[in-house]
Amino acid sequence: MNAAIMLFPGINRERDMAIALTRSFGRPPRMIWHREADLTGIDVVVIPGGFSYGDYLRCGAMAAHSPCMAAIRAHAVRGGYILGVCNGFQILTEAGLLPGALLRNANLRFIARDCCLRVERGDTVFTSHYQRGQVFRAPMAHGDGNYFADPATLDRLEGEGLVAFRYAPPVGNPNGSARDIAGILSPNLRVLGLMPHPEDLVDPLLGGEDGKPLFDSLAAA
Amino acid sequence: MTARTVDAALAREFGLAAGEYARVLAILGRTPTLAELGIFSVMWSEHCSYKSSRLWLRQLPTTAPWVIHGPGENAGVVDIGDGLAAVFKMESHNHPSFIEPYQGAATGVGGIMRDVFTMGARPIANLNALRFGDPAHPRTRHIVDGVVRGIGGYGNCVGVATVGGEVDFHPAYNGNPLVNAMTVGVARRDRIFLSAAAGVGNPVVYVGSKTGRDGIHGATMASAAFAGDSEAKRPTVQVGDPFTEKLLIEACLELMATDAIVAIQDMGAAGLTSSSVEMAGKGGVGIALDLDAVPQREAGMTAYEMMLSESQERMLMVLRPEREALARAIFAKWELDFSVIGRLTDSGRIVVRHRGRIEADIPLAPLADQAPLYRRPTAPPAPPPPLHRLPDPAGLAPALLRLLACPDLCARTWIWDQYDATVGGQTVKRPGAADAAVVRIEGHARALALTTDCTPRYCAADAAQGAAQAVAEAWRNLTAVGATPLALTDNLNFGNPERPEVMGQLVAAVTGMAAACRALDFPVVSGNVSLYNETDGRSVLPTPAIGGLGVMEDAAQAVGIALPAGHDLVLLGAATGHLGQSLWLREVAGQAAGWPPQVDLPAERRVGDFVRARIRAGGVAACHDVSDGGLLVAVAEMVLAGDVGAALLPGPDGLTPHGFWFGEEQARYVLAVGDGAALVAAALAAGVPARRLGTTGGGDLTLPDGATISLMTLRQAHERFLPDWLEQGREFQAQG
Amino acid sequence: MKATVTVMLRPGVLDPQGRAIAQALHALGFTGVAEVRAGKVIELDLDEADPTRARAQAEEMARRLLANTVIESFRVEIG
Amino acid sequence: MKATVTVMLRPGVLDPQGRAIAQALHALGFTGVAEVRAGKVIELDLDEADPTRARAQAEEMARRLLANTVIESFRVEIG
Ligand SMILES: Nc1ncnc2c1ncn2[C@@H]1O[C@H](COP(=O)(O)OP(=O)(O)O)[C@@H](O)[C@H]1O
Ligand SMILES: [Mg+2]
Repeated sequence: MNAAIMLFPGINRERDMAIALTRSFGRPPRMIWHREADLTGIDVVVIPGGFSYGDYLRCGAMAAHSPCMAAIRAHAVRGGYILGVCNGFQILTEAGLLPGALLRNANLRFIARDCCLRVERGDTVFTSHYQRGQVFRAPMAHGDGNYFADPATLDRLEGEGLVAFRYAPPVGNPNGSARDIAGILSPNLRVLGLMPHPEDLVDPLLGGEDGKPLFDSLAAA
Repeated sequence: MTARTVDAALAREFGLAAGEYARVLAILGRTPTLAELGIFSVMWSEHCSYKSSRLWLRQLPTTAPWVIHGPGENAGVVDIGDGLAAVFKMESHNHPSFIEPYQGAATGVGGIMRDVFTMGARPIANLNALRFGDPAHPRTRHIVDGVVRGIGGYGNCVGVATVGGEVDFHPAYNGNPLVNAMTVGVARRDRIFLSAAAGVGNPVVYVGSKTGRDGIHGATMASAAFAGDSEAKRPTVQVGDPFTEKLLIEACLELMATDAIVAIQDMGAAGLTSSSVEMAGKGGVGIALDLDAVPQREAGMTAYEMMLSESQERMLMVLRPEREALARAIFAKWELDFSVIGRLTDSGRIVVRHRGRIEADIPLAPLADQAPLYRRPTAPPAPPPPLHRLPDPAGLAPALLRLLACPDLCARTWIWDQYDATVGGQTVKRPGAADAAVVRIEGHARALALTTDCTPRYCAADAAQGAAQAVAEAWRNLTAVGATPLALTDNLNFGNPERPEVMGQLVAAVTGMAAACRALDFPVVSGNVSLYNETDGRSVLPTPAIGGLGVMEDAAQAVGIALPAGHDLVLLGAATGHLGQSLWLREVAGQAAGWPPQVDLPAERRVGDFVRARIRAGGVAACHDVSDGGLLVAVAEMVLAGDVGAALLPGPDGLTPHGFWFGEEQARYVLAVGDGAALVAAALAAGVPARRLGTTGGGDLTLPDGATISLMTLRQAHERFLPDWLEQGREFQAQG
Repeated sequence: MKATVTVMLRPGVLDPQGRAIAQALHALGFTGVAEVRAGKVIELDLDEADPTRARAQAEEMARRLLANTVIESFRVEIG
Repeated sequence: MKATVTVMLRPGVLDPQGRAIAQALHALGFTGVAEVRAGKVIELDLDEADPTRARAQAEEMARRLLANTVIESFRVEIG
C-alpha cells in the first residue's frame, strides 16, 4: 500500500497523520500539495484534519470544491482507498463522496477531549486489526462533528453495514451525532470518514496506542 | 483624520506629554506632519518604549551559557540541545480583550505566535495566563466565555497545541481582565532569524494580509487607563484571521529554509511604524517606504492610517535582491500578498512617501535614543493587615471541599476542553496531567516543559515576595515533571505607573523577580510590560506573570500528578503552617490578611534539585508541587488525576491540623514512591525536610481525623463550578 | 448588481444555535419570542447589470458552493 | 409576526470569511464576483401583531444580544 496525504491550505494535522502512517507502514507517506494532485501509484489517499480554508463558510466546503477534488474523485471511481479524518471527513461529505453532513456540535462549542469509539465492523481494510465491538479511545478536536443525515440515509447506512464507528460509553456521544455515528464507509467499503483522531494516539508515551490498529490495518491490506 | 492641525493639543490626544512633544519639535526642528506625530506617539508610547519600566528591567538577569538571545529580539532564544533552540515569549492583550473578548484574545494569540515564527521557529505550543473579575460581576461571564472561545478559535485553527496556562478570579479585574498569551517554538539553533536590517539598497518587503484601518492607535490604547467610556474607543478593535496566520507561518518557514532573508520582523503593536523603525534602527541604516505599494483593503487610506494600522497577520522583511523572485513565488503559492514597499538607505532616516508627497522624514537615532525614560516616583506598598491566630472554623473535610469548589481552585476542564492540546502529535503531558505541560520535539526524544505562574494575591500583599514566588513556582513546576528549568519570559501587568504606589509595586516586583532568577539560574529572555491596567481609578492586582521553560532529554521520564495505587506519599520541604494570604484563609475564614509565604531561595533550589534527581533516577510515580490551597489540596488533586484514593497520616505535633494541611509554604512537593521510608531517609541525608504523608489506593480520600470523602464527592465539588456558571447560567454564590 | 444569498438550515435539521439564541433571549426577558432560526447571509457584488442574469448567477453559486443542499436551503434577492 | 435580523460586519472591519468565499467563487470560475461580505441572519417568531412594536422589539434584541455592535451592524425586516 502506498499512502499519500493531501495538503489543502489550512490543514494542520498532516504531521500527526504522517507520523502515524510512517509508524505502521514503515515508510513516510507522500505529501501532495492540492495544486499538484497527481495520484498515480497511490493506493490510499488520506485527507487529514485541520481547518482547510479556515473552515470559512462551512467546514470542508471550499476544499471539496477545489480543482484537485477531480483527481480524488477519479481515485474513488478507480476503487482506490480514501481516509478522511475530521476536516477530511467534512470534505468528503461536502464533496458527496460520503453521505450526510457535519453540523455544529450540539453544545455549540469546540470539543477537544478523548472520546470512546466502538468498532462496528472489523472486516474492512481500515479496521481489520480491531475486533468488532471493541471500544477504543481517540482524541477529538472539532467544532462541527455533529453527524447528520436524513432518516432514510441513516437507515440505509445501518442496513448496509456502513457505520464504521460509534461513540460509546463511558464518554458517550459528545457532539450530538445522529445515532452516535462517529465514522462511516462508502458502499464499496473503500472510503472511510471519521471525526476523532486515531492518528494522535499511536504512541504509549502520548497516552496509548488505541489508534494504531487503524493504520496497521491499512498497512496490512 | 482629515486636516487636523498638528499642535500640542493634538499631541496630547495622541498620548504625548508636553515635554515629549517639545522633544519631537527639537528633533525635527519643525512642526511634525500628522504621520510623523503618529509615529512619535506610538514609538514613545508606554507599550513600545517601556518608558516607565525600562530603568528597572535592567536589574533582571538575562544571560546564561544556554541563552542565545535574551530581551531585545522578538522573542527569547535558548539552547535546548541536539542543535535545537526554543524560542518563546509572552505578551498581553488586556485592553482589547475587555472591549471585545473574543477578538481581543484571538488576536493576542496570533500576535505572540508571529513574534516566535518571525525568528524562524515553528510554534509548537501555546499557553495563556488569564485573570478575570469577580464571578458575581455581571460582565465576567461574558468575558470568560469570549476569551476562552477566542484563544481556542485562533490556536485550534492555526493548529498549535494549547497546552497550559492559569486562571484567577478577583474583583480587581472586573473592569480590566488580563489576557497574557505565550507561544513556544522550536528552530535549529544555527537558523535563527533576527530583525536588524542590513544592506543599503536591499528591498523591504511586506507580506501577509492587506492593511485596513484596524486598531489604529492600539499601542496608545494599551498605554492609557480605562475610563467608564472605554466603549468609545471601540473602533480600534481588530479581527483575527487564523487561516491567514497559518499560511503565513508555512510561507515564512518555507522561505526561511532558503538564504533569501536578511532580516524579518512581525508587524505587531504600531504595525508598519514599529517594524520599519526597529528594523532600520537596529541595523543602523535608513529606510525609505513607498506607501502606494502597501497592499490595502480599504480605499483612500492616509499615510497616517497606514503607518499606524494594526491590521493583523502581516510581516516585514528585508531580502537579498537576487532572491526576490524566489520569495515572491513562495508567497504566491500560499496566496498571500507580497509587495516591495521600500528600500534600505544610508540616510539614517525613515522617509515615508505617499501619493507623490513626503509624509514623514525622521532621523532614526533620536527617535530611539531620545525616547522618554522616566524614573517615576514610587511609594512603598502598604503592608497587608495583620493575621491573628485563628481557630479552625470548619474542620478538614468541609474546608477541603469548599476549597476544591472555589473559582480559583476548581477544575479548569471546561476551559481546556475547548483547546486542542494534541495537534502536532507530540503532547506528552496535557493540561491537568502534570505541573508543567510536556511537549516532545518531533523526531527527537527530547521534550520541553512549559508553565505559567503567578499568585496575584501574594503580590498584592508583598510585591517583592510575590514576584519571587511566581518565579520560584514556575521553576518548581518545571522541576516537578523532571525537567531542567532553563529560562523564563514574563508579562508584568500593573496599574497606572503615574501612581507612586503602583510604581512602588512594579519596582518591588522586579527586584523580587531578579533575586529569584539569580538564585535559581533562571534568566529572563523575553517579556512584556502592560501598564495602565486600571478602570475608574482602580488598579488590577500587581500581576507579574511568569512563563517558564525547561528541557528534558528523554520525554519518557516526564512525571505527572496522577496517583497510582499502592504507593507511599511523601512530602518534601518544610511545613510551618503558614496561613497568611492562603486560599484557606480567604475561602474558609473569610479574610485576606498576613504576609504571603516567604520564598527561601536556597531551600527552593535544594529541594528542587533533589526532586529532579530522584525523578531522573526513576522510581517517582507521581509528583506535584504544593501551591494554592496547600498540602491537602495538592493531595486531592493527585487523587482526582489518578482516580485513586489515599489514606493520610496525622501531621506533626506542634502544628494545627489546618495549618499543616492548608498552609501555603513554598519549596514543597508531594511525591508518590514505592518506598516512602527510603525516600524520607535519602531526603533528610541531603538536608531536605521530608515526611511520610500516607499511602495510596482505594476509592476514598481518608483524612487523618478519620473523615472519609469518596472520589465522587471530591470530583463533584471540584468540577461543578465552571460548567454550572457558564453553561447552566447559574449565578455565582459566594460561600461562607 | 448586488445579490444577497440567505442560507438557512432546512426544516427538520436541528438548529442548536437558533435554540440557544431563543433561550438567551428568554433569559434577557424577551419572553415574546417563539421560534428562532439562525442562518447565514452572503452579499455578492456582481459584475452583471441584468437582474435576471444576476439572479441566475447567484443561484448557481449558491447551489455549487454557498449552500449545502443536504442540510440547507437558500433564497436569493437581487438589488 | 416574523422579524428577520441581518447582522453584518461593520464596513472597514476585516471579513476573512467574505474574502475566502470570493476566492473560492473565483476558483470555481465565477469571475464576475467582486466583493463578498458574509454575515448572519436570525429569524424570529414574535408574539406581537403590531409591526412597529415588533420592529422595536427585534431592534432591542439585536442591540442587546444578536449583534456584537463593537464590530457588527444590523438591520431588521418585519413580516
Ligand atoms: N518584562 C520584561 N522583561 C524582559 N524583557 C522584556 C520585558 N518586557 C519587554 N521585554 C523585551 O523588550 C523587547 C520589546 O518588547 P515588545 O515591545 O513587547 O516586543 P514586540 O515588539 O514584539 O511587541 C522584547 O525583546 C521583549 O522581550
Ligand atoms: Mg515583535
